[in-house]
Amino acid sequence: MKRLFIGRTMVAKLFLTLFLVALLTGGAVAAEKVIKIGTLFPLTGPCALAGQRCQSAVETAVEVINNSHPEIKVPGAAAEGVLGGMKFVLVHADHQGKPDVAKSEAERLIDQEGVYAIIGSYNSSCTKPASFVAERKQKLFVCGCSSSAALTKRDLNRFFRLAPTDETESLEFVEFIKYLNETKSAGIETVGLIYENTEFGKHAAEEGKAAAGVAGLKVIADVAFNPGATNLNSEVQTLKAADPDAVFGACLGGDYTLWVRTMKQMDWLPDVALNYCTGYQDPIIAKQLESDGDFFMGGTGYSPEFAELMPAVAAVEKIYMTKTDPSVPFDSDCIQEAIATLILAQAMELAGTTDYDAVLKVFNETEFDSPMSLGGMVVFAPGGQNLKAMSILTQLQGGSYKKIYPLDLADTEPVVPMTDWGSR
Amino acid sequence: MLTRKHISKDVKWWIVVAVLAALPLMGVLPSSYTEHVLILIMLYGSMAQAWNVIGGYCGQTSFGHSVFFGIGSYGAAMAVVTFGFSPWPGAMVGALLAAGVAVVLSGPCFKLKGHYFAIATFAIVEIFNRLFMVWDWVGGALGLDYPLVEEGWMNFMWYDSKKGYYYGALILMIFVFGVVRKMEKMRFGYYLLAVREGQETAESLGVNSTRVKLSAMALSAFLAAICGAFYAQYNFRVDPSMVMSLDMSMKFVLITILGGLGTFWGPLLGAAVLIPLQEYSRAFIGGMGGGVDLMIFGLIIVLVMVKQPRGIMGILDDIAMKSREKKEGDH
Amino acid sequence: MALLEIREVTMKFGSLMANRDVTFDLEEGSIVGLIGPNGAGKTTLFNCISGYYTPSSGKIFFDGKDITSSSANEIAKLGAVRTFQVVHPLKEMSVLDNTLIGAFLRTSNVKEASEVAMECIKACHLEEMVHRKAGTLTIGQKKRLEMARALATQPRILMLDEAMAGLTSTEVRASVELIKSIRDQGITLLVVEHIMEAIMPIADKVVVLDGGEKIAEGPPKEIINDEMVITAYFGEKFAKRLKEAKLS
Amino acid sequence: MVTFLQVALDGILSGLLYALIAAGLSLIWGVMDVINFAHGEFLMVAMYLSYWLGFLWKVDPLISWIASGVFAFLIGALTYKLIIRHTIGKSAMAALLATFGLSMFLKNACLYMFSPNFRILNDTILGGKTFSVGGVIFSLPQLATSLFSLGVVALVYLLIKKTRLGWAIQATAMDKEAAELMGIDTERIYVLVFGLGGACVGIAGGLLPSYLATFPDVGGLFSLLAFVCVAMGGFGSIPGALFAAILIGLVEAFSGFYVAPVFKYVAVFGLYLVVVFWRPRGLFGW
Repeated sequence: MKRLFIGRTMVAKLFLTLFLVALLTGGAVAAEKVIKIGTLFPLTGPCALAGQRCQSAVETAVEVINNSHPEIKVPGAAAEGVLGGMKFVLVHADHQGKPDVAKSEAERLIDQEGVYAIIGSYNSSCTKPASFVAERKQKLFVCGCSSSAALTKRDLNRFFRLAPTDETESLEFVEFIKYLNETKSAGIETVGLIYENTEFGKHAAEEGKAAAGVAGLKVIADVAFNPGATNLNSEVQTLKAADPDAVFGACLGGDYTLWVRTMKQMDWLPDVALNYCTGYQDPIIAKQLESDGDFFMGGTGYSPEFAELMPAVAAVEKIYMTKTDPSVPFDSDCIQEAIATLILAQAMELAGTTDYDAVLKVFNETEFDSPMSLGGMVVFAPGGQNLKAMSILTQLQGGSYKKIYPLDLADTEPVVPMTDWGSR
Repeated sequence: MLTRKHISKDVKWWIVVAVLAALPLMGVLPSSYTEHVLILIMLYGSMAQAWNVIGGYCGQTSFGHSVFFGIGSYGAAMAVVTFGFSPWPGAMVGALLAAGVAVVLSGPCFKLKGHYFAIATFAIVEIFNRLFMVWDWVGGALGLDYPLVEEGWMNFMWYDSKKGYYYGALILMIFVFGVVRKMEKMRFGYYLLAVREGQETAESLGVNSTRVKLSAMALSAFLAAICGAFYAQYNFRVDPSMVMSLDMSMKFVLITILGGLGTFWGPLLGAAVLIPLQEYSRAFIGGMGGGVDLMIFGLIIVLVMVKQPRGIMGILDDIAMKSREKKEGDH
Repeated sequence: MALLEIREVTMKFGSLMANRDVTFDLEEGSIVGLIGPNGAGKTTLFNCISGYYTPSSGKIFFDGKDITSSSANEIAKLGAVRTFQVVHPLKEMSVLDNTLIGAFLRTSNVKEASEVAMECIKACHLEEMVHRKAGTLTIGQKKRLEMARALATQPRILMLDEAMAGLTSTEVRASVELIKSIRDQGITLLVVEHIMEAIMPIADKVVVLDGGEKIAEGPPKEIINDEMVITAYFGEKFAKRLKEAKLS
Repeated sequence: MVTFLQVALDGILSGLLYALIAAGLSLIWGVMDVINFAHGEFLMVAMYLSYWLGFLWKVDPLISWIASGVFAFLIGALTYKLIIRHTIGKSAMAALLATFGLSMFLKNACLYMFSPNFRILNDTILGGKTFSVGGVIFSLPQLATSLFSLGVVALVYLLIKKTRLGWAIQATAMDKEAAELMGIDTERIYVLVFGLGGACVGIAGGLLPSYLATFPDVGGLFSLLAFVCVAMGGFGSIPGALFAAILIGLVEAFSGFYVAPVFKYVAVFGLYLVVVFWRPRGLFGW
C-alpha cells in the first residue's frame, strides 16, 4: 500500500514539474518598438574576465547607439536609436566557456527571446556551434574577437567577424621577423611555441607553425601546456633548453603572468617574444607585471596609446570605463565587440529597414566607415571575414604599448633583443 | 506479490512515457526552449540512470563515467566528421569500446576501497582528458566540428525543428530505463543489490562479485556511451573538455544522488528538478553575470545533502510517511 | 570417500599459527560438530574451507575435487555453503530477496527461484516476515534468515558458524530441530558451536580444536569421556553437566 | 647536469607546496574519513585575503599568511558546523557532494564579489628574487613556501603525535564512541580538525600571492593534486602525504621536461594509479 502511495506522489510531482516548465516558458513576449540583440559571452568559468569585459563593451556600444552623442565621431552616434528612434535592447547570456551551453543559449536567444542578432562569443569553440545555430535559424551572428581562422572558412552566409584571425597575426609575426633580420640583422632563425592546449592555443600554434615553415624559420620547441597551471617550470625549462631566437606565445590571463615570471625566475629570454591575443593585451596584467612585462610584443588591435590614430575611440572609451570594475580602457578583444555592435546598427541604418535580406546585402556589399577600427574601415569577404581587419605589432616599453610595426604606423624602434632580466 | 508490485510500477512508467510522447503532438510545447529543456531532462535522466546501474544498484561510486560518455560521443562524431558516415555504427562501436575500456580499467580499480576508488576514477578522467587533448587523430584540443549534413534519422541530425531530437531522446530514455527495469527483475539485478549490501555474504552464496561488478560496469559504460553519442549529435561538436571532464562526471553522480541513489525513478526525478533549475536560472539570472545562478545551484546541492542525502526520493518518502501518520492519527 | 576431506591444513598469519596440520573427514549425510575454546582456530579453519582464506599449506577436497585455492563463490557453487558467526543480512533487501540471492545459485529463473526461496523461508519459520527489510529483523530471525539463505542454494554441505550463539533456549531448541530436519533432507552439516547441550545430542562426530590443533575426534560419547579433552578443554564442572544432559 | 638539478629542484619545491596544501586534507580525511571537495576553494579564499591585505594595506604575504591561516581556520570550523556535522552517519557520498556544492558556491561568490580579474601582488619582500648556486637557480618565494611547508607539516605531525590534544584526535579517529566514553569531546575535536585542515591550506594560500596570480578558478588543479597526494600517501598519514607530494612534484617536473609538458599530469595521475594498484591503501597506508 505504501509503495503505491509514493508512486502516486511521484507521478504527481513529475507532472507538476512538466507543468511548471511549460508555464515558465509560455509567456509570450510583447512586441515593442525595440530591436533585441543577444550577447553571448563566458561570464563565468576560466574565461569570465574576457567575457565580462566584452559584454561591457557591447553595452557601451548600445549606449552610444541608443542615445544622442553628438560628441562621438562614430556613424550613428549622434542619432537616438536606429531607423528613426528604434532602440537596441540587450539580452545577455552566459555560455560559461562551454560549447554545448553556447549552442543551447544561442537557441534560447533566438527562439525564446526572439533576438534580431547575436553578438559574441569570445571562445572560438563556442562561436562555432552558436553561429551554426544562427545560420540555420536565419539570424545574424556578428562576432567580434574569436580568432580561429576556421570560423570564416565555413561558407556561412550570416556570420561576420571583425577581428584579425590567428592566421593573419601569424603572418604578421613572420613578416616582422623577416624585417628584423633584414634591417637589424637580428639573426632570428629559430622559433619556439608556447600555448595553452585548448582549441584557441592549439589553433594559434598551428597557424604559427605553418607561417614559420613558409618563411623558412625552424620551429625547435613546441610547448603545449594545460591551462590553469599550478606552475610552468617544465614548460619554460623546455623552452630554455631549446633556446629559440623567437617565441610565439598563446597564454591567457593567469598563465601569462606565470609564464613571464617563470622566465624571469629561470633567467631566460628569447630575442623576441610575440603574443597572440592573450594576457599580453590585458592592460591590467601589463600594469601589474610592471617592468617584468616590458619588451614583450604582440598583435594589438587597440590600446589607449593608439589615441592619435583613432581619435574617435576616446569618448566611447570613457563610457566603457564606467562600465568596468576595476575601470579599464578598451583592449584589443573587447573593442571588436563594440565595433561589431556599431557595425550592426550602421548596417540597419544603411539598409533603412530591419529586413534581413536588405541588411545582409548591406553587410556583404558595403565598405563600412568604422572610426573605432584600426584602419578605419570594415569590409566583409564571403564567409564573413573582415578584410580590413588589422593589428599593429606593439612592444611594451615602460608599461605602455609602443607601435613598432608595420613601419608606416610605427612610432618607436623595437628593442631587439629583449633586455635581459638583470639589466632592467 | 512480487509480480504485482512490478506491474503497478510499470504502468506508471508507461504513463510517463505516453505523456512525454504526446506532449509535442498536443501542441503543449510552446517554444523550442522548453523542448530543449525536456530533451536535456530525458538525456541527463538517461545518463544518470546509466550511472545508477553501477553507482546506485551496485554501490560503486565511480567518477569516471565521463570517459565512457566521451568515448561514445567520439564514436558518433568521428563516424560523421572523420569518415563522413552515418553516426549509428559509430555510436555502436563507441558503446562497445566504452564497455571494453570499462572492464579493463575497472578490474584493478575494484580492488580499491572508498575514497581510493573515487580518486582513482578522478585520475582516469584526467588522464583520458589529457590524452584526447593531444591525440590528433580524434581532433585533439581542436575537437570535432560537424559539417552540414542532410537532416533526418539516418544522420540523426536536425537543424530547424527539435522534434527529431525530442523523440530521439525519448527513445533513448525508454531504452536505458527499459534495460534497467528489465535488469531489476532479473537475477543480475538482485545480484547487484547483494554485492552492494554485502560483498562477503554474496560471495558465500555463490555470487561471483567481481564478475557481477565488471558486468555492471560494462553495462553502465555501454549505456553512458550511447547517451554520449546523442549528446554529440545534439551539439554538433565534441571536444575533450566538453565530454571528458570531471564536470561532466559530476553531473552523472549529482543528478542520481539528488534524485535518489539506487532507485528506478531517482535519476529521472533528479534530472527533472536539476536541469530546469540549471537552465532557467542561467537563462533568467545567468546573463547578469557574476555566477549568481551557480552560487544558488551550489547552495541547493549543499542543502539537499545536509537535509536529506537520500535525495528527492527520500524527501518524497518522508512526505508520504508523514501524511500516512496523519491519516492514521485521524482515525 | 568422504564428501569433504581436510588434509593437514595449516594457516599462518605472519608468525601466528592459527591452524596447524588439521585433518578430518566429513561423511555424506552426517552432522559434524567442530568445537573448541575461544581462539582455538575454529573460524579460521571455517574460512579456509569456505574459500575466504587460502591455507598456508595442506589440502582440502570436496567430493574428490581439490578446492584448496578455490574462491568462496566457486566453493558455494560446488555445493558447500556457509553462514557467518556475526550475521550479515543484506540490510536494504527484503527477507524474500535475501533468500532469492541464495536460490539464484541453481536457477536464473525468478519464478523458480522464488518458489525455492519461499520453501526455505517456510522451513526456517520466517514466512511472516517475507517482505520485511532484513535490517529490521531481530537477531534470532537474522540467524534463521542466514540459514534460509544458505539452504536456498540447495547445498550438499551446510557449514554453520555458531548459528545458535545469542539465542534464547526456545530458539535454540527450534534450531536444533531445524538442523535435524536439514540432515534428513540429505544435506551434510559442519557445525561450529559453543553450546554443547545443543550439538552433542545430534552430532554424529565431533572434532575438537585447541590452540589451532586437533586434539580429539570421534562420536560425542567418546569425546565426552576423553580424558584429554576434559582436562584440556571442558574442565571438570562442564563435563559433569554434559553427562547429566546425556542421561536425561 | 645543471639542467637536471634545476628540474629536480623545481620538482621538490612544487612538491613541498603540494604537501602544504595536502596536509590539511590528509588530517581531515584521517580523522573523519571525509574528502573535502572545497579544499581548493579554501586555498583560493585565503589567497584573496592575502592579496587584499597586500594590495590595500601593503601587508607582505610573509606576514599575512597568519591572517589567512586564522581566516581559513574559521572557514573550516564553520564548514564543519554548518555542513559536515549534518552529513555524518548518513550516506557516504553526502559529505563529498555537500562540499562539492560548497566549492561551487565559494568559487562563484568570489567571482561575484571580486570579478574574474587575475590579481598579482607586486613589490613583495621576496617577489621575483632569486639566487643561484652553481648555475642552479633558487627562487626565494618558492623556497620560503617550501620551508613553511616543512615547518607546518612537522608542527601538525608533532601536534598529533606528541600532545594530549593529538592523542585525543588520534583516539577520535580510531573509534569515536570509545573516545567519547573516555571523556573526549569528539564534537570539539572535529571542529578543531576541520579548522586545522583549513588553517594548513590557508597558510599556503597566504604565501602564494607572492608568485601566483589570484583568481576565482585558481583552486581547481591544486585540490585535485592534493587529493592524489593524500591518497597516494595513505589514509591520514601526514608523512605519507609529504612523501607523495614530493614524489608528485618530481614526476611532474621530470616528465614535463624530459617527455613533454602536456604529459606531466598524465604522468602524475598515472603514477597514482600504479601506486594504488600495487598498494591499495597507499604508500604509507596500513
